[in-house]
Amino acid sequence: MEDKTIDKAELKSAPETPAGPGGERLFVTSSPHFLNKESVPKIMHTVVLALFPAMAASVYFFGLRALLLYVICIGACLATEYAFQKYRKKPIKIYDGSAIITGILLAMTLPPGFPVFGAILGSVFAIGVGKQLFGGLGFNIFNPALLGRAFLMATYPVLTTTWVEPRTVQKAVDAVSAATPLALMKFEGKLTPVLDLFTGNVAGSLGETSAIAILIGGLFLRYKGYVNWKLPLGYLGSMAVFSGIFWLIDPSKYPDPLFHLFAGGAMLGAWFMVTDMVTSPTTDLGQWIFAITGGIMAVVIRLFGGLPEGVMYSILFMNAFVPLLNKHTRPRVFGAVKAKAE
Amino acid sequence: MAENNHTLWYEFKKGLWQDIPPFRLVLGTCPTLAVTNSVINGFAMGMATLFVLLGSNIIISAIRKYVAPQVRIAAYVVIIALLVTVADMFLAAFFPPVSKALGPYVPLIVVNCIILGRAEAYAQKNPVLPSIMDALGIGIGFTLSLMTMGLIREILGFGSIFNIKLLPPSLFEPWIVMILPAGAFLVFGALIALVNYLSSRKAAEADKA
Amino acid sequence: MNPVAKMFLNLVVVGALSGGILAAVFHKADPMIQANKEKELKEAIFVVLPEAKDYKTLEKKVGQETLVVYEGVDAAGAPVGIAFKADGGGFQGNIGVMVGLGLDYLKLNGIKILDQVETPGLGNRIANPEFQDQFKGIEIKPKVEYIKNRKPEKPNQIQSITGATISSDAVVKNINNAITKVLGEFPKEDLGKYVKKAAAPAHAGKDGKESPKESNDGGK
Amino acid sequence: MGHKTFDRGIHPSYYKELTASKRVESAPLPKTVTIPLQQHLGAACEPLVKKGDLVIEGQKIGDVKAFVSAPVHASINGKVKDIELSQHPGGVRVLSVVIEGDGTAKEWSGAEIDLNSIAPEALRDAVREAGIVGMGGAAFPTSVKLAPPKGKAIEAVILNGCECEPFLTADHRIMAEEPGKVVWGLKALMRATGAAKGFIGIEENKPDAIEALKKAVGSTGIEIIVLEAKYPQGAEKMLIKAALGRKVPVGKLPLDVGVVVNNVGTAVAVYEALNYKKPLIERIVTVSGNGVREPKNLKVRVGTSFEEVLGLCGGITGEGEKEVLNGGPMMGIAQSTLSVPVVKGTSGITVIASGKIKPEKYDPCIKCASCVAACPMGLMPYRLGDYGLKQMLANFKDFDGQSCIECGCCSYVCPAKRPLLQWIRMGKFFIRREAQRAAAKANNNKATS
Repeated sequence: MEDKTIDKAELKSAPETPAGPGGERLFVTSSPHFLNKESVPKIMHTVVLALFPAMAASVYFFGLRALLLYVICIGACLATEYAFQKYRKKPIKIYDGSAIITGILLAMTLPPGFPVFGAILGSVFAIGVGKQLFGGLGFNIFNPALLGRAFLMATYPVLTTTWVEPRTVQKAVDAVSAATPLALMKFEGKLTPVLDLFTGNVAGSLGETSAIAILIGGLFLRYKGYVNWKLPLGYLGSMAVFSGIFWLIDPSKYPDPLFHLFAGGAMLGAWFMVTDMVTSPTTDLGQWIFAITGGIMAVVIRLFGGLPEGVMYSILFMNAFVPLLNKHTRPRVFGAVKAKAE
Repeated sequence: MAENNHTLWYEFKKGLWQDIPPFRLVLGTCPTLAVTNSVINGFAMGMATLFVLLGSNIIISAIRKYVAPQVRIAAYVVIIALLVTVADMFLAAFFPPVSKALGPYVPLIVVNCIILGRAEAYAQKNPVLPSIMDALGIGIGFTLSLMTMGLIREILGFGSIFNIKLLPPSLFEPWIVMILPAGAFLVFGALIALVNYLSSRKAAEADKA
Repeated sequence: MNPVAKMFLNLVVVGALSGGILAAVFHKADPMIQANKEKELKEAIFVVLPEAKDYKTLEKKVGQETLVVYEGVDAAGAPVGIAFKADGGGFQGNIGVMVGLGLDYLKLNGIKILDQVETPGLGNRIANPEFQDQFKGIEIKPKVEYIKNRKPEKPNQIQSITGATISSDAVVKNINNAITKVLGEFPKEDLGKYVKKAAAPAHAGKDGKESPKESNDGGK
Repeated sequence: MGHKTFDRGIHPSYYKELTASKRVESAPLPKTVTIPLQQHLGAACEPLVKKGDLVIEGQKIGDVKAFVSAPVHASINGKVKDIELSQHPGGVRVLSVVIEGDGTAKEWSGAEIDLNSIAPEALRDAVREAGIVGMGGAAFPTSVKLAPPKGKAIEAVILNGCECEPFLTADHRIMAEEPGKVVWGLKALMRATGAAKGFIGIEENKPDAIEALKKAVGSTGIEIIVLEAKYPQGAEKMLIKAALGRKVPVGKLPLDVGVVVNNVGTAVAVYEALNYKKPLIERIVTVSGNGVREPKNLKVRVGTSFEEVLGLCGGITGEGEKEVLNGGPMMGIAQSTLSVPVVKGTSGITVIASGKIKPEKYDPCIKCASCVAACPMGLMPYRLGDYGLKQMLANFKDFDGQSCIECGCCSYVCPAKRPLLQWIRMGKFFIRREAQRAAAKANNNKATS
């Protein structure tokens, strides 16, 4: 087969005068020759940094037990990641920080008194099934931490829903179990003061109680540019609007939007799980749909579902739609003609 | 009818590994996922299926030359339905707790693809004796598969084997998920992966040799 | 042979033979199946009415449905209480409860969870004795109530299961609903009127068939 | 902020301060020049001289009849030493005329002529004869742009003074130092196309140029549009969108929305061609980058070798591997040798020292969507990259891979350092090859039947 490229190839084969001054070889690559300074580990490590305020808050409220859970989850996640990469003969990349994030986020969704063996099991499932079975970083469909948490929820339904009061409000006697603000709302119709929710002075999972600490971390990430503002805004916004509608209809029966935003895992989910790059859509429209539908789902589960908290399942549910959203919400190509009439 | 030259032993053993129904053929997955939360349930379901399979293979193989091809499926389904109903009644009469645990899945054997699949693919083309061996092999393979699923799920989900607690509750917190359908899918997936991995390794070794 | 005739004959033979075999098996197995069901029902009634040694079936048509109540009798044939089934939605599916009520129509003699598909390890703890035994001697007026995380204070209260409030709530609701219905339809003084027939002493074999609820269970 | 702009795009570090305030210096006469006979998009020129011929500065040495082409001229006085295949900074080898100079130079000057006295057709011919091509880098023959097909009216001429590539300041200096020539050139282009309106688009980060041009424009009705400093503001389609709010449809030209875009350097070339009768033999080149000892803006004769130009700036310096680029770092082409000549489209020579800027290994895509947010064309580069790499051509086409303008924003922003643009180019290349093969097959079939 005659090919025009052959002529060019002949031209190229003519002798070349090599190199620059002093016979030094020049480096030849394809453009662009200029890249920004971002990198995957840098992003991941910044996210870890952004999680510090919430981690500190949980250690303050729940004591060293919280710290232990963080250490266990991070360690187990890293070990699982290492084992999988080693076994699959892939480059060992446990220092890219992604497994650390999974470990921290998983720990944050657990009750402070959660047993160590459960934390290890959840971490192994999160990284093993939630991430490595899909092919590792970038290929997983579901947020690994949430998948680990969902697995634990199904595996240890009692342990994952047994809460303790924070140290700061614990009565002198051993308070064995406590109810989360959302459970109080759902089963007893009691509302927790918003100020307590805001600071985190309530029972709940490690990382989700202190709205202010999460907000600090989230805004720091936003400032660094690693959070797509559409996602937390869409998620929290739709939660507020949707729960606000019910609140306006019957304020005695439904809690106000502020309660919804600050109670349970809404803040943590909105800032650190909805925004997970791998498992959120890549297109503008897709991101809006993802976040807004997720927020509505969370409120629906909270108000009408069997469970007090809906953030985890709402995010996992929407994760499943991400490939579909990416496919069908492609941005308009610049100058695209509306209808291909020909 | 083409009759092959395989030995009876081959007809039996192929169901135990090579064509083991849920993992290699991915047939009969409904009971595999639904009733395997304990070894006993898996065993009972497997035995019920084995009974129906054996009966249908014998009858169909015996009458294969007399049934008009146009109505064979209808005739087979009637025979299978008969056997399933008998099995269901037998369990309800003699083992009411097992019958209750298996729920609607015993009547559902009627639509288990293994039964009609073996009837179509094997019994209607082969004499009675090989058909018996085929049914025994496939049926026992199926039973073993269900029991394996049941074993894993019972150990993890209840912390017991054959309803005998293995460890005191203080040492082992059962994985509730394993009793739920989600656990069935997890174990099923893991076992398919394992069986595929083992056979691919076997094939690789055979290639080397 | 004519192929159509052959097909016809095939199906007729297969159908007839199958039908025959089935009839024979059914004849043998059905009494045993019914006996099993009867036994199960009886056990449940005896659990919730511990003093009963036998029972009578009472029936009353209310609109479309037939209400069935079992009157427990002691060895001497004197009534000791009534038992009835309370069905209703739980967290995941139906929860069926056998409820035993004292003849004074004031206190529960006991309950037994018959069917439930609640979350294993969480909601299904309603079937544990610790939960069921709480209902012994509980007053039903004004209604049965549950409270959380505390010891019950009033005679009509039980403690709900930690983490399984929905399931506990469903059990209590079912019981209250059924009590309201039964008390309305079977006033104490009229109990005798509805006796279907005296319970057969040895095999109450046919009783089961007359209760629509039970034949429903048979379909499972 | 608040200035007009287009959607998406990126904000790279510009490093323009290296040369932004340095006046243009005239480079000394080169001893020899190598003038490629194809310095533009379109048909290559035939040589009009032979080896050994004496040529003078400005003499036409190559031309061709084709519509889409531009003649080339000798840039120094001297003797034709050779006509040979030689490396072109575009990456291929083309036939080039090598002239050995005699050390003399010509003075180019003349009085400003009255534009109204020349017919538009004559203007166009003069532009073609002067060998003027787009001086922003693509080197599309200007005369072709000025002759719209029948039935298509040109409403506006936009002068592109954005210069969004990092490091480059050639256009910036032209606007700041010769605003009068720029404005006059724009008027000439408007007359040639019959456009009623003229615009000059400049990025906000060149305040002195904006100031100078505003003064030069006065009350002529030409509008200066200040745009946000963003890459690729200078891409034709982006500029039209930013300045006029019009979108050029996919697969169409600016002509289709009644606009012609020209570089400010081109406008100056038009001025000199009409007033001084000087063909395009010289251009302003920014020599910059962290691998250049003394970054400068130089007025260089076409055909001067990169080595000589870099020598005027103190030579290459710095540690590690070095890349010498024809153009800026975003779209420039890396050179394998310094013997390549400056051509009409060489807006800058950028030397990047330290090859560590581009790591060899890349990470898996984490779907961060940075590339989607950056792509000025509204594409999904992370997918196109995959499709290109894996030769999934149907998907590549379905995701409009061929609309890619190769600006490099996607590769620039990718945190996983995936060479997205390179893979997209592969995709485009495979599609082109597929089409060629299909065409060849069709021809064969025709021949046999």
